Amino acid sequence: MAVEVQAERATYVEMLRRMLAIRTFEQKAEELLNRGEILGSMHSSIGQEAVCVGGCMAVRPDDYMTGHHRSHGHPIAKGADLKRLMAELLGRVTGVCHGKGGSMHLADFSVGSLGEAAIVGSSLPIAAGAGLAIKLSGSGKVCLAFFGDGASNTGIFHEALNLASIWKLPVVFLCENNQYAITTSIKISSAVQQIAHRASAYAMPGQVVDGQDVLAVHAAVRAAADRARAGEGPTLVEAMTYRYGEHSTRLRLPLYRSAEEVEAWKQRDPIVLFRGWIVERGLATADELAHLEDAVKADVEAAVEFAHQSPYPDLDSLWDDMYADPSPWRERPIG
Amino acid sequence: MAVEVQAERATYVEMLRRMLAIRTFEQKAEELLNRGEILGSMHSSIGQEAVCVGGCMAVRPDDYMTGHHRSHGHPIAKGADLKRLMAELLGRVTGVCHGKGGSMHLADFSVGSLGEAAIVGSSLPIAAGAGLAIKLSGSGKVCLAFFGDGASNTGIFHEALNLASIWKLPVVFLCENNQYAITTSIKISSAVQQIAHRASAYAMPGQVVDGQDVLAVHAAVRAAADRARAGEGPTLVEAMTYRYGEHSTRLRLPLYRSAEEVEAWKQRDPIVLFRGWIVERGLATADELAHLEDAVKADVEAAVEFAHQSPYPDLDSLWDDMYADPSPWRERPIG
Amino acid sequence: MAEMTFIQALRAALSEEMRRDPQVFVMGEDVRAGTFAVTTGLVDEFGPERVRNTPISEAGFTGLAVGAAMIGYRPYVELTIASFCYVAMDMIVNQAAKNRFLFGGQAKVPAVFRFVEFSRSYAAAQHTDRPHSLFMAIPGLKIIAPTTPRDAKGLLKTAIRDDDPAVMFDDSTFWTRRGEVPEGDYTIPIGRASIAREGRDVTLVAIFTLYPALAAAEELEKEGVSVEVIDPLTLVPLDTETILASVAKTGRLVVSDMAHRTCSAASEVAALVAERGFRSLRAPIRRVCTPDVHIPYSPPLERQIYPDKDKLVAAVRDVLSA
Amino acid sequence: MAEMTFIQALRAALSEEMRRDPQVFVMGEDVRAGTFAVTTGLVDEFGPERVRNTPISEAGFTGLAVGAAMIGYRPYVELTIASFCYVAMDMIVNQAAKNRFLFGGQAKVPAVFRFVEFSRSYAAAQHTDRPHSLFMAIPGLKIIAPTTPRDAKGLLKTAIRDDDPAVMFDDSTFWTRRGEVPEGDYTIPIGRASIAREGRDVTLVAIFTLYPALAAAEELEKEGVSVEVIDPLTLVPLDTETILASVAKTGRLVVSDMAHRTCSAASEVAALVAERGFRSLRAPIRRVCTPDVHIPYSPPLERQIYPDKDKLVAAVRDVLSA
Ligand SMILES: Cc1ncc(C[n+]2csc(CCOP(=O)(O)OP(=O)(O)O)c2C)c(N)n1
Ligand SMILES: Cc1ncc(C[n+]2csc(CCOP(=O)(O)OP(=O)(O)O)c2C)c(N)n1
Ligand SMILES: [Mg+2]
Ligand SMILES: [Mg+2]
Repeated sequence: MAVEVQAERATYVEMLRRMLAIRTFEQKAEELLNRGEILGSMHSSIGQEAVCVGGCMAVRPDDYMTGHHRSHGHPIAKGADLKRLMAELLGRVTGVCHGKGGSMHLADFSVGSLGEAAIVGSSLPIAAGAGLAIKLSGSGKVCLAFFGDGASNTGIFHEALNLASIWKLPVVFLCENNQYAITTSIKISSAVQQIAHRASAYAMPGQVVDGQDVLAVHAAVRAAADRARAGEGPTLVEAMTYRYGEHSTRLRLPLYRSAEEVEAWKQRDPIVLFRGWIVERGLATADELAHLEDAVKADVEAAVEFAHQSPYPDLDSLWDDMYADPSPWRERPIG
Repeated sequence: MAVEVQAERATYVEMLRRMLAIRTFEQKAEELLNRGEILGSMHSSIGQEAVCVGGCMAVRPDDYMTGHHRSHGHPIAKGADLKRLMAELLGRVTGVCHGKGGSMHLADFSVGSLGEAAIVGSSLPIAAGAGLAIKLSGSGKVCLAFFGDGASNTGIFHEALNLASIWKLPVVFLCENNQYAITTSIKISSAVQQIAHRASAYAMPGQVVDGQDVLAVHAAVRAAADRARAGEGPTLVEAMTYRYGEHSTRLRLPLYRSAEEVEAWKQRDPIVLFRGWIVERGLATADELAHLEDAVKADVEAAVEFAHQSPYPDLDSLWDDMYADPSPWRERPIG
Repeated sequence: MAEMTFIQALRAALSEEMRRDPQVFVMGEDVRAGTFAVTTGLVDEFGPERVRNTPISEAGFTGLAVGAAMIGYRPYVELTIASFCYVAMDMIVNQAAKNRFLFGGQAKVPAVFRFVEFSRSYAAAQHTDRPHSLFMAIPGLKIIAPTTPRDAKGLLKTAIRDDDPAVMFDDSTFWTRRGEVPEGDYTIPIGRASIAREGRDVTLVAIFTLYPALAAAEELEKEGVSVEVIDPLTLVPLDTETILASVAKTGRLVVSDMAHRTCSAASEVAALVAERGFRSLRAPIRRVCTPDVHIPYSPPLERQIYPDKDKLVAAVRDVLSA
Repeated sequence: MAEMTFIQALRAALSEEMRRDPQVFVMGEDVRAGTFAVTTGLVDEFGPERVRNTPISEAGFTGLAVGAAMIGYRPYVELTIASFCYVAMDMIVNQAAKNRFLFGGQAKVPAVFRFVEFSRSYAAAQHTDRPHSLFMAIPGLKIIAPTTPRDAKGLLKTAIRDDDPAVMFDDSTFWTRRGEVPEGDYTIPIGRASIAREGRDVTLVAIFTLYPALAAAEELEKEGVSVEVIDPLTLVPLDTETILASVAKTGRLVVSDMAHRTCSAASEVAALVAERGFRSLRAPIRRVCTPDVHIPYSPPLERQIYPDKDKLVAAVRDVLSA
């Protein structure tokens, strides 16, 4: 084990780096929102970084991934460029979606991030469709599909998982079970308290993992991805996790989670846990990690800087991505 | 047991009578269709009569029931008047829906038949909504929801069963698993081969019964209805059954079921089986049963006669059931 | 008269109706917390049985509402953002709208479904649909479209009492608007438009665009142009008489709609007038709508694409000079 | 030229495209048996991987099609009866139509979704929707509406090759119509209307009503009335130039649509002409549509409610005498 661990040192440090990148990026985004520079709604992944990174780093850079409304962390974990993500949040033309998608639609096809869907549950069939394309093409890839506990109550979850199962599509369904859909506890919204329990209704393996332990998530997703690549079909992995903040950064809702509950989860912070694990095993010194953190901060600052220097898209660019040939529309009046 | 059986003799004979009524009604409807008197599409319940009757007679006359596209049998089993059902199939104004609904939308609220839905799966939340109304009103009723194996792959199935479960609604979900959705075998459409297996995903009991045995269906639905009335929530009962004919009477599809398979099921005809059971136990003589059959035939003939003598609805009646007050629409031109 | 916001008016309507009629209940995601503002606090007065938080199952609970309505209840269903309508659409179109008819009048479906149309919320294309015209095309529904606190309260009360299924749309920018609301119980009839401002020269039918329309009328007044602003309030049934009477007087029509132009409510109004008001028309009709492009996220872009005062002023000048 | 039915033409288009491009595949319920006629027999040539029977999961497999299209495939999705569109609507509206835009052009969605509009099928209101105008209101889609075998084949081929998502509607009464179809590979451009019959006195834009429109024109010819019949063929983008040019010539417009009148494609055409062709108009526009009532089951009733030759003749006489 020790040998293996040493050999994969770089990987572990990279995992930590990406988790830090997510947290720092999110903190900066929240700051920008509170300062009035980001105007839409925004859903932070803080507290859930281990699921993002454990999942995305368990698949290959050219594998596919789909996200949902709470998905700044997913493309970062998949290796997307922070600059273009931040520019997107700030509505700039240099954004990864040219300012058209924003916080809920980050997509970076260059790293296999096929985009986020803001309609809860709707990215699940998209992921299965990517799986179907993989299967038809024989490319040997997999698609990793993130979704929330709340999404598991949508009809589309049922249809997508059944389809993926009967066609043995190479998909890993990774549930980020943070136990709430906005204010609604899974206790009152779902007949079963573990989403993984639903896997048997689709004759696929279901597994619950500690979502605050990046290595546990990584191992489960890696095994599921191997299974998928071997043609054995999809797996449902459920990572137990928690969001520290409000559902959406801008919301101020009546209390629906106890202070103790929030505190207890913060005690098992995924970054603190993983940093401790790395230091304990001597995979990096405290100094090296301090450096890493500084580097991440600098990256995020550079991303903001990049975004700030970028122009907003102009009106005519609206039509650019509507159709392959948007000219019939472009000619019509705006009014 | 023998005493009980004698006491319930009338019930058993009534069960048989309703099964015969369904078969005879369906045969007559097919005849009318083949003669060009019925013009739309029509889905026959022949072969599935035990599920219709076992289910409907296990609940009370004032309990509710919802059907689907293959639902001539359900209102008959629930006690609806054959005359108005036949008039509906023939598009007459005296039809149970005044000729507006037709074969796929028979409804007879007077016997608790809340109507059929032709969009597969869509009657499941309607049934759960009836369950919610029952619960809110404290009326102590239940709602029985029929659906097919194919319907269990729809998203709405998932949403409706989850909602019924979390709110402990008094609903019995009764799957008529005839193993095909049009030409598509459950083997290639569903990840699980028994629909009842999906019950655990909704934390409700699931049970498979012999759908050709009217008493087995009756017992399972009765138990589920008792459970529902006791406030313990919904149950999923799956009755294994078979349709003898084409998916829809008018269709002529390439073969997708083997002649042996069809024959094997016909060997376990629900009416033959139950008639045998009745005679064996001395609950009725062959003579009495011959009388019963004649009476049923006469009822069906009378229903056709009634329909034939009834007028078609006139154009103005179109608006009658559009809105509580349809006058703003009625005034507009038809063209 | 009390002054309140649009949202307060809706909440007042809902709580008054819940008090009046025990068959009225509320369902939707997070309705207890009231993330969509109208239902906040209701659970304290009416309890969790009548204020039901749902799973994320829009089709499911919309269907439950229809089922409960068919046997006597009057559900108010909070479907939140209009872009989510599509997942629940089958239940509204094929069940709520059709069941009375399909069953020959045996059932009625007195449910109210609310959708909010997001604008200037910077939530991008999957959260900014304005599908009211899609529902207008479905017979069997009534569609209310209040714009002021007074109308919001009165129309919601009417819709709840009405025996037909009703869909309510409101624009998110209305929420904080304040206005006078009559004291006590009052209702506003479904199917009657409001003449928000009388005028002689041009009829401006304003669909979810009352405020820029009034601003435009005010600006044009200074140039001596008198604009009659009509707020339909109900999209189905549409008050065709009020619109046609106005055009008969002014001879000119501008119709604006927050939705995309093609097959919009504005198209319907234009078609109506081209058909039945043609002889009064002295100039081409002008539609002022959101163009047929998805709503972009980038705030400076989104802000430019909706009908606004300037575009309306330009359109009115257009039809006057035509 | 070969003679074939409408359905044979669609099947020829599909199988030719499947032969030409291995990225084209077919999904839907019972597509192997081909209950909706077009796909019958394809599985024999192309195998079960490319001709996929699905569970009853319209939203699910429509979503899969979008996902597969986003990474290079060209799915043809058989959604059968248009009344089922609502369960799959979110996937078409929020995913297929928007993803190219939302992702700043990183994705394209070259999928084709087919819906059949049932008329005179006596299947009642839950099987007889004509929702083409609902999809016209969604930017990002192309909408084809062929009426003849020739156009069906050419337009479907174009739609399959097109990089944008396309929705095809066809009326069930077209299926058995026969007509000449050019030999070999040919395509018909999306966005160009066909002048099905030239005329001078009245423009008749016929949306899914080509056949009664031609019959009406023929009848009116005998009275010396010359009707120009325009079949849009593509509803989005609509060939506005052809329509406006015709009205410029005739000065009169009747527009008919098999759909309910309110917010129909006919309303859109009427609005377009009232806006941009007003100066040529010499009479009120007349819409001839299905009234805003659900389609009843009873055959003698259903038959009376659609636009037909007689209603079109009456409408043309109307605008001529106005
Ligand atoms: C179909 C749909 N319904 C409702 C919403 C509004 N909404 C956005 S996020 C959310 C909660 C999602 O919960 P979950 O899936 O658990 O993800 P989490 O936010 O907890 O990460 C809801 C209800 C939506 N976006 N889409
Ligand atoms: C949403 C929807 N999709 C497709 C159809 C067409 N259709 C009608 S019945 C049927 C098969 C239903 O199968 P199942 O639920 O097993 O019932 P069965 O016909 O076997 O009784 C299909 C696909 C429909 N009516 N609704
Ligand atoms: Mg959650
Ligand atoms: Mg079946």
